[in-house]
This record gives sequence, C-alpha cells and structure tokens, in this order.
Amino acid sequence: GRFGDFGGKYVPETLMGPLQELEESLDQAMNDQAFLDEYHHVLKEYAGRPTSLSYADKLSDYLGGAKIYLKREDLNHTGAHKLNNAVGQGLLAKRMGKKKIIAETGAGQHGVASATVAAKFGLECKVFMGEEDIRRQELNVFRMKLLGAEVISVSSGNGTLKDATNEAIRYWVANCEDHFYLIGSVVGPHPYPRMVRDFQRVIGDESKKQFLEVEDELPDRIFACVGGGSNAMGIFYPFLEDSSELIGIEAAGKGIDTPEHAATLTKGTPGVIHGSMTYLMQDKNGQITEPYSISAGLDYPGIGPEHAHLFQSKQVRYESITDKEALDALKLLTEKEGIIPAIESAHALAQAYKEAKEMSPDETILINLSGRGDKDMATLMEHFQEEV
Amino acid sequence: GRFGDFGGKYVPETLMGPLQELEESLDQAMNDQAFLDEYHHVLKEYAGRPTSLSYADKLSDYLGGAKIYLKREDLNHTGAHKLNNAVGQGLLAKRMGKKKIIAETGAGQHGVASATVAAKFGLECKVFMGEEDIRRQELNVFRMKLLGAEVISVSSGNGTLKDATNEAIRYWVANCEDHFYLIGSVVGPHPYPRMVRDFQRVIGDESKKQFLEVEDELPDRIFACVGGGSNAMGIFYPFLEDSSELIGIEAAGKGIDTPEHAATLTKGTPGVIHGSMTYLMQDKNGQITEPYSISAGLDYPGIGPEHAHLFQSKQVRYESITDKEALDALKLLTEKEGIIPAIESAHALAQAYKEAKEMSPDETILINLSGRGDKDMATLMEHFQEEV
Amino acid sequence: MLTQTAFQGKLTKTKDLFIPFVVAGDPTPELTVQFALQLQKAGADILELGVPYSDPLADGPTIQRAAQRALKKDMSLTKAIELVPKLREAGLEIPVVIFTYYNPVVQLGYDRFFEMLEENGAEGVLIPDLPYEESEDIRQLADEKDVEFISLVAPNSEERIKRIAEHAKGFIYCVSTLGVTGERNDMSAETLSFIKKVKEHSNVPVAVGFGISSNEHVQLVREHADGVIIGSKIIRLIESELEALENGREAEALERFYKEIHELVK
Amino acid sequence: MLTQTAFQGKLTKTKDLFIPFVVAGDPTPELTVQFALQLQKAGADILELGVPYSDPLADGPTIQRAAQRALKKDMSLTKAIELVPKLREAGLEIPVVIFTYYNPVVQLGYDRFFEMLEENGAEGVLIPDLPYEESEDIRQLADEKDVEFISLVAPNSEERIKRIAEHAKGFIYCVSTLGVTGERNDMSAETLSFIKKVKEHSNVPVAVGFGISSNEHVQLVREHADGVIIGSKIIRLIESELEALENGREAEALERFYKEIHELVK
Repeated sequence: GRFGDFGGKYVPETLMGPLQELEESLDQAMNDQAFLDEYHHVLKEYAGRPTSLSYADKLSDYLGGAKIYLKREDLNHTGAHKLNNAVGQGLLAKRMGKKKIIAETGAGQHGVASATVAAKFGLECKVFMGEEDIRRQELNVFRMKLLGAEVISVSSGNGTLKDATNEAIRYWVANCEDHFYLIGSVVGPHPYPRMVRDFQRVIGDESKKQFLEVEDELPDRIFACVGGGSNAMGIFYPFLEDSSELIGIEAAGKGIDTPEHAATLTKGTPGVIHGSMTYLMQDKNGQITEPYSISAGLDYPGIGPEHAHLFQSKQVRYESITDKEALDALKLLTEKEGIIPAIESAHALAQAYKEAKEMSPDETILINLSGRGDKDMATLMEHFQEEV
Repeated sequence: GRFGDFGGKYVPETLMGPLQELEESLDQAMNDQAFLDEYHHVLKEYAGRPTSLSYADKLSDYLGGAKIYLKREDLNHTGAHKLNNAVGQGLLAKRMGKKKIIAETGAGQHGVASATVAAKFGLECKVFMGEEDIRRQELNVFRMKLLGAEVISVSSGNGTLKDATNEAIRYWVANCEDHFYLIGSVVGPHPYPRMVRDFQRVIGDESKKQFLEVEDELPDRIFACVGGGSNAMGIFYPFLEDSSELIGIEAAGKGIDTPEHAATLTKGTPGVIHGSMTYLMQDKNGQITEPYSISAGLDYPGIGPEHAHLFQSKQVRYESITDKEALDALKLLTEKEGIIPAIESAHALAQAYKEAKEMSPDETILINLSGRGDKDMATLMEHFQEEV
Repeated sequence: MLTQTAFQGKLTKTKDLFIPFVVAGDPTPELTVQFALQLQKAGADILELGVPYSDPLADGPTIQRAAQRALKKDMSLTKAIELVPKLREAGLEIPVVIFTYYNPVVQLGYDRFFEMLEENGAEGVLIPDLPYEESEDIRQLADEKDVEFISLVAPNSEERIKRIAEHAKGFIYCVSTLGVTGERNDMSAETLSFIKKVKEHSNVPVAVGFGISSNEHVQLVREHADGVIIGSKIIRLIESELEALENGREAEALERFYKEIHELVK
Repeated sequence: MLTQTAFQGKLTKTKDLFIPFVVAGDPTPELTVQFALQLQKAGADILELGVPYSDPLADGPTIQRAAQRALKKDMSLTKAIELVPKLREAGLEIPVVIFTYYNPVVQLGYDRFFEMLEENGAEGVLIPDLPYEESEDIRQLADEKDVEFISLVAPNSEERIKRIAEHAKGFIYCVSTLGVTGERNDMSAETLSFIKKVKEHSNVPVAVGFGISSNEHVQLVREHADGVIIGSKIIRLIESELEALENGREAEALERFYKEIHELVK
C-alpha cells in the first residue's frame, strides 16, 4: 500500500478490517472481466464515454506555439471526471453487498457524482459536507437531495472539505459494517489512492488512443490540475512510462508567498492526513492548516500520496497558478473555444498557456479539462461582471 | 418550401433575397461532402457526439412495463441538443462569408449555443432576448457575455421569446447583407425549418443505429417534447418511414382548459407566425397570444410547420403534459436513474411513463432527453425545496 | 409609361403622390378619422390605414408603439375595415389601402376579407409579410374584386424586381432603405438607382417609403419617383400630440399636425 | 496469565485498572494538572494525556470540542509532554500515557519524540491512527526506550486480534463498540465475547474503552476485563464545570468533579 515513501493506512484500528475487506474485494473485482465490462459499459452508455479529444485550433493560433488539445471531461455526465470513480466504487459497493454509501464533498461535485451513482445503482447515500460549504453551494446541496441523498452538515473545524472528510471517516468508523465509503479523490488510506487512480485512468487510456489517432505520436507535454489529484493521476498514469512530460498544477491562491494558497507540494511538508502519508499543509506542531483557493476543488490541504511520490521521484513536474491567472485562462478559453471550464481545470490551462507560447508549432500539448464551469458561475459573475 | 399546407416564407420583401441566398448556399453545402465531414467532425471532436443511448433499467422496472431507453442529448456540449443546429448553421455562416451572426433566445439555451459556436468559429454574435427573460435568466445572460456575445435586451411586447424573435427578424431585415440569422428551432421561413431539422436529424440517425445495436429492432414508440420542435424533428425524422410510433408532447402548462398553456397543436389553429404557416395560439382576430409553460423552452406560441403537417397527416401523435406532471416525471427520473433532465424533456418523460405502464416488457420505448436540468435548478428549488 | 392608375377610378394622378400611413385606432378610432382628414387636407392622395398587430415584424419601434395603443382600444382587422365608411362620412375622399399583416387575414378568411373590403369601400390592400411568391391566390382574388393589391419591392429583391414590378397593381411600394419602417436622415445613391430600375418595369406609380422624415427627403424622392410614402414620421407627429389630445385640446393638436404635415410635403 | 505490567515499574496492579483520559490544556494547562490530581485521588491507575489535534478523526464531538479549547491555549505535542513534569511536581504518581495523533509525532521526529518522553518522564504512548501494520519501527524504538506503546484492538480486527494482542505492551485498549469515542448507554454480548477473545492472547492487562459513561458500565467491564478507560464522560464532566471555573469557583468545581468520578468508578 505504498508509493515510495508515501501512502499507507494511518487509520483507527476499527477501519483496518473494512480496509482489508475492501482491498480483497477490489482485487477480485479488478481481476473479474465481468466487473470491468460492467464498469466500462456504464461509462459508455450512461456517463457518455469516451469523452472527446478536442483540438483547440483558435487557442493554439492565438498563443502561437504548440498545438493544444483538450481532453473533455467536462462532457462527462454530471459535468466532471468525478463520475468515473463514483461509477467504479458504486459498482464495487454493490458487488460487496453494501447497500449504503457515504461520501465527503467540498464544493459538491463528488457529492453529486456519489448521489448520482447511488440513485442509478439503488444505494442509500449520505454525503458529508461542511456547513460553510453547504451555505456556499446551495445549488449542489439541492441537487444531491433531489437525487435522493441525505446531506449531513458538518460544523466541526471550519466547516469545509477537510472537516467533512474527518466526519465521513468518523461515521464510517462507527458504521463500517454495512457502509461503503466512496472517497472522491486519490487520497485516504490504502487501497483508496490506488483504486481511485485505477477508476480514473480511463481518462489517460482514452487520451492516449485518441491522441495517437489524430497526431500519430504522443503529446509532448500533459497538463492537469491537482487538488487531491484524481483527474491528474487519471490522465498521467497511462503515460508514466512514456516520453510525454507530465505537469501537475496546484492552486497558488493569492500567491505562494502569502498564507492563502493550496500549493501542497510546492509549499507543504510530508506528514499524515486522512489516513495517508503524503505532503500536506501544516504548522510547526503538525496541526493541519486551512488551505485557500478560489477553486473549491483544489482547496484541500493534502494531496494524493502517489503525487507525493511522483514529486519526490521527479517523474512529474509540479507548478502552481494563482486565482487570477486561472480566471484569466478560463476567460481566454471561453472566448477562443466556446468552452467554459471549471476553475479547477483553468489552473492547468494557465500553466499550459505559459509553456505553449514558448514551444514550437510542431510540438503538442494535452490538457485535462477536468470539468465544466457551470458550477462556478456565481464566482465568475462576481469576478467578471464588470468586464463583460 | 412547404410541408403539406404548412411552411412557406411569410416575410417582409427585404428578407426574400437573403432567404434565397441562404437556400442556395444551404443546398450547395448539404451536397458538399467536405462541408458534411466538417459538421460531423465538429460534432464528434467538439460537441461530444455520438451522445449515449442509456437503458433506464431502474425506471423500467419501477414502471413495470416497456423497456425505456433515453437518448442523452443532455450530454452534448452546453447541455442540450441545441448545439447540433448551432454548429451546422455556424459552419454555413462561415462558408457564406458572413462574419456576424444574430440569434434569438428565450431561456438562453439557444443563445448560449449560438454564442458558443460564434466563439469557436470566430464570428461576432448578437443575441436578442426579451427584457423579462434577461431578468429571469441572469446566469445564461452572463454566460453568453462571457463567451463574447452581445446580448440585446428587447422591451417590446411582453419581453419574452416571441418578442425577441420579432426583434431579431427586424434586425436581420435591416442588416441582412452581412449578418447570418441563426434560428434555434424548426420554425421561421423556409428554408429554416428544413435546415434545422437536417442539422438535428443526427439525433435520430444515431438513435436508430444505437437502438438496432442493443435491441436488434426499432423502438415501438418514440417520445419527444415539442416547443418549436427541433429536438422532436431531429429524433423523429429518420424514423418517419419506419414502424415506430412517434409521439410529440406539448406543454399543457396549468391545463389545456385554462388560458395558461403552450399546447399549440392541441389547442391552436393554423396561421402565420415568424414567417411560416403553421399552428399557433391566437385570438379570434388573429392576434398572437402569450403562451405559458413552466418550461421556458416550450413556452412558444407557434410550432415548426413540419410538425403541423405531421399532425394533420396523423404521422405523429401529439399529446400534452402539465407543469405538475412534468415536474413529477423529472423527479422520478432523477431518483431512479441519477439523471436530472431539463423540464422540457420531462414533458416527454411524463407521457412516456403513462404509456410504458400499459405496455408489455417485450416492448420498447425511446425518449429524447433533449437537455440537462442544470439550467432549471432555480425553478426546481422553488417547487421541491420542501419535499427534499 | 404608366397604364394603370385604378383604385376604382379614384386615383387620377400618377405623379407626385403623397401616401401617408396611420394606424387605425391610434390613439382612438375617432381621432384616426380626424388625423386622416388633416392628411387629406395637406394633400394626401392615398391613405394607408394600418391594422395594429401583436407581432409586427416589419415595423420599427414607432409603429409598434402605435399598434400597442390601438390594440388597447380593441382595434382589429374587421374594425379597421369598418372604419372606412366612417372616414367617408367624415369627408375622406381619397382611396384607402388596408395595411395588414397576413395572419389576421388568414383568420378572417379570404372570402370574408374581400367581402368586407367591398362592403366598406376600401380600395386597396397591402400585406407586408406576404411576398410575391406567397400571394398568387390573393392577388388573383383582389383582381376579381377590383381591389388594388399593393406589392413591395426592395433593393435586394434583385432579379425578382422585374417580376414584381410587372405584376404590380395600384402603386408599387419601394423600400428605400433596407430595414424596417422608421426615420432615417439620408438617401443613398443606391436607393435612387434602385428606384430607377423599378420604374423601368412598372406600369403603376412607383412610390418610395421607409425612412422619409423631412421635406428634403420628400423633394429628393419626388425628383425620382412617382410618390412618397410616409409612416413613422406621421406616427411621431401624432405621438407628440397625445398629451394635448388627452387634455381636451383636440382642435389645437389637429391644427398643429396639419401644419407639420404641410411643411413636410410642401 | 499476565507476565508484563511495566510502565517502568510504576504500574503494579494488573486488575481493576481505572484509566482516565483528559486533553492536555483543556481548559488550561494548569487545570489539566488539577483534574489529573482529582482523577488520581479517585483511584486512577494510568493517565491518558491527550494531545489536541486539528483533525482528530478517531474522536467524537466531545473530545473534538476539548481539543479546540486546548488548541486555543496553544497546546501542542511538545507542550503536552512538557506538562508531565508539572503533573509530577503537583503530586501525580501514576504512569502517564501520551495520547497523540500520528502527524505531530512525524513532524517532531521519532528521535526527538522519544528523547522528550524520556526527559519529561512519560511512561507510555498511544497513537490512535497508527495501526499495528504501520507501527513496527516506532514499537521497536519504544521498546528500546522502555516506553509502553499501547495498542488498540477492535471487534472487527478479526484474525489480527491475536497478532496485536500478543505484541501488546503496557495494556491493551479494546474498542468496546465500533465507533469513535463517545458515550453509549449499553454494552453488547458481542463486546463481552470480544474482550474474552483478546484476553486469551494478551500478556498485558486488557482495558476497555469507547462508550463507558456510567457506574453500571464500569461494573460490567470490571467483571470481564482488567481495566476501564473513560474519556468522553470525563471531558463532559470537565465541560460542565467550565462556567464555574471561569467565575473563579475552582475549588468547588474540582470537588464536584472528584465526587462525580468517585461515583462513576466506585
């Protein structure tokens, strides 16, 4: 259960049994062609996969450098890559005979994805969400409820994602016998980081096939934003042994030299968060600190342990992008390509733009457009109302 | 330019020239394989087509009758079938050398689709929208602006779709030399109804292929909602000569025995609206009356002339569904399948549910899920907040 | 060479025609009669009597407003036609052309429509959203009933200009500028060359409308065409009297209106 | 047959152990010392000194609140360890187990951590989120430093129960009910059979925690296990004195606390 120095299972004893049961069931499932077939069947006939690979011709021309391609996870059912993983874990829960799932959520995207698969697979669903996030994301809360999920307000801590995750883990500890905990990113104790990656690698697998079809060679560089890091692991993983350079982009918030950012690898240190040894943002006493990003999906003080390993082993380069750079990148994509990306994804775009300009037109770039910006409209209105 | 007794070009003389130019260019384009290839290329690599055909297993089981399949236009880029047509007309505008497009919009879906293709194809875009709709659909207005479109507020009449369409036509009359008018449904003067149908028939063409793959025979019945009627014409058209029974569903609003509905075929009479002879809602003096539906996309006093013809020739059966029935149908699909449909599409669902129950499990139903419900969240919150 | 003048013999001039447009019922049916009389007094040769419509897509905001005012007074196609005998009673002698969108005509039915035109003595009809290709039946009926069916022609009508002009009855309505009705402050060389082209093919007087709002415009049009059609400008003049009319100063308002029109077409 | 008791020779009983839990710095470091003394007076055999943590995912709301209070007083792992000599000075004689989440230990580093435990005379350590499989290194270090590394075992530890129990040091902490810390009002037959199973394999006293909140619970646990661990209930008793403490009625509050504890474990 390790990625180099990172990963592991740093959890209360009570969870060791359930994690072992999960690992065994997962290994069986991943070796069962019928399970894999059903997973891919649901992705194709329900979620809308494969998602498109779009050549951003106007954007590429405008920047005047590398050819830019977008992997369109925004076209996935419910509007982001999150569903891939929720489908996989939902099917696994069913296979394990668990009728109830729990999930944590920040902005609500993973909560919506979990509530969606719960509805589709006939499972009971409880979503833990910080009370502050519930206030900020009223629409997603309503959406989850409409899907039949129960949204549980978490008032401990600052009432955000970190606290919701703590509370979900606590609830799981107390109810692990009949509950499946559906974690939304490549974080948490083993085998979650590996499992979520394996349910998200479909992004990279598809991208590789599609890219070879249109360009006949692999992209020179691949960009993806990193909060917990599931969309990035999903697209990077199948390319790890290839020549493509992989770049993960963290949220620099108001700047990595301010206290308000979520650049875990850039500024954090190794430690344990949510059951896993990884990098995290903490004070000198090992108390976890509150991260900040305009993008709720990147506003997380930890990062998946496999990213920590890829950072340490230098297999992936990690950069960071500020709120402002991300918003500008979002606007440019919208104007040039008619695609409003999630603010999360816009972090990957911003870094890619910087590098694309310096590259030659016979080089290629692949960006994981992890989700659509519909959920971010309130934020965007606040920032752009005067400009547009 | 006729569908039986319906269709035609009832427009100011000034538009006769532009319509003729459009028709000639369209005919050339539709006979040019390069144009068709580009249209299909954009749909595949940009819009995400083909959209999935989803078997609604839980819903079918729950209703206990026919097997229900959903054509997932909600997975199309920008969230509805509207983009198919906007892509087609956008490419045609480019081909005709028009650098500026205009569009009318009600709730804003076609406006967003038009603004999207304008951004993608580098065209200038003006969207006409009633001032009342602008107030109600603040988010879509912002979205169009973010995409670089100019949104023009229309204060004449009641400030809704009908008035926006009038104003778009007026603007086109005055600026037809260099402007392309991108109509959003199978309405308007010839050749619009035919053109929009031909750019939407991809829905039916894909459905037929996909349905044959999974069921090895055609669906027994096909359901689609009808406002102007483009999603319905899109899915019906390729099946017109087949054995499948086709059912179009209009909005009965608060009931077809009240004045508040949009059931044009059920309650309207033939006449001329927006350049076309068709059915419409009017008073005894031939003044067009205001329709009503909870669903902005069905809230239109006319209907595409081809529907009027298919109604008269009984090739398609038309039914109507009230606001309440549609909302209940929406909720059931959400809970059973994890898909929140547009309220428009929910009208088709409601009628399909009624009939599915009476059908046998070896019969099949295909429903065009024309769009996703994200845009309707404010309305849904108002109606369901207490229930969920 | 003009061979047709017609309007049941009531139009005897074929040059220098002044064809004003008013909306029936704007601001009241009674006042429409009064304004029409002032127009006749100022030299109008034919009156275009507009029928207010809910969705007037060939009209600009000025005429839309007038239509809204008239609709509030419950005006309709039939009531507009029935206003014709009242105009006669009050002393209007010039031919009247009913200007109506197509849909109200469809609802009334062709038979009843022409019956009513005949009964009420309207001499012409103009349907702005019924182009040549869609109007064969109604043109034939109009011919049979001796009603002038007025055709419009636009600069971008291109090769259709000839066909439309050759079949025109009563007078031919040239859309001087692309666009919906409204006032504009200049006339282009292209417009003038367009008028010339229409005249080549037309057997009826060629009148120019859409955007004529000053005496300079009128003079310019007169030089090149057989008639001038004025709509929005007249509606605006009526509009500017609404307050006076509401406050019982009717005589004063009509007098001022007459003077303005007189200045416009002198 | 219990062969190990240890805690550097300070724990001589192997039965009827009362192991209370307090959070260092709740509500202040000084008062933690005072509450600890009351607990000793009421018969405590080992003190679990909790280190407040920002993300205590094995704790219920009561202990989370206590941690928040302590964090506001700037409590930390190092300061909690440094509280031990102060406890001794004030008269605490029973062994002290530092109860801390793993991350603060990682940040401090194993070497410095054990150095500090030694310097400050803490006899044990318990890390609730460091299960058997992840703790080999630290258990070995603890052995070398003569610090008791307390292991937890849960009913669903299944076949791991044997392994954990056999390697347990100091005492073994049985999670009586699945779940995070907190108070519950009943004990199940399954819990009792679980305790029995742990005892079969353990060489150290078997203590039961998680949910013990009444004298009835304590009596029941005593019958079957070697010790009782009480956390949330004690925190709640401290919490109920907060107002009195804030208003300077410290002696009265401590006395009431002592009586409540005495009743609980009598």
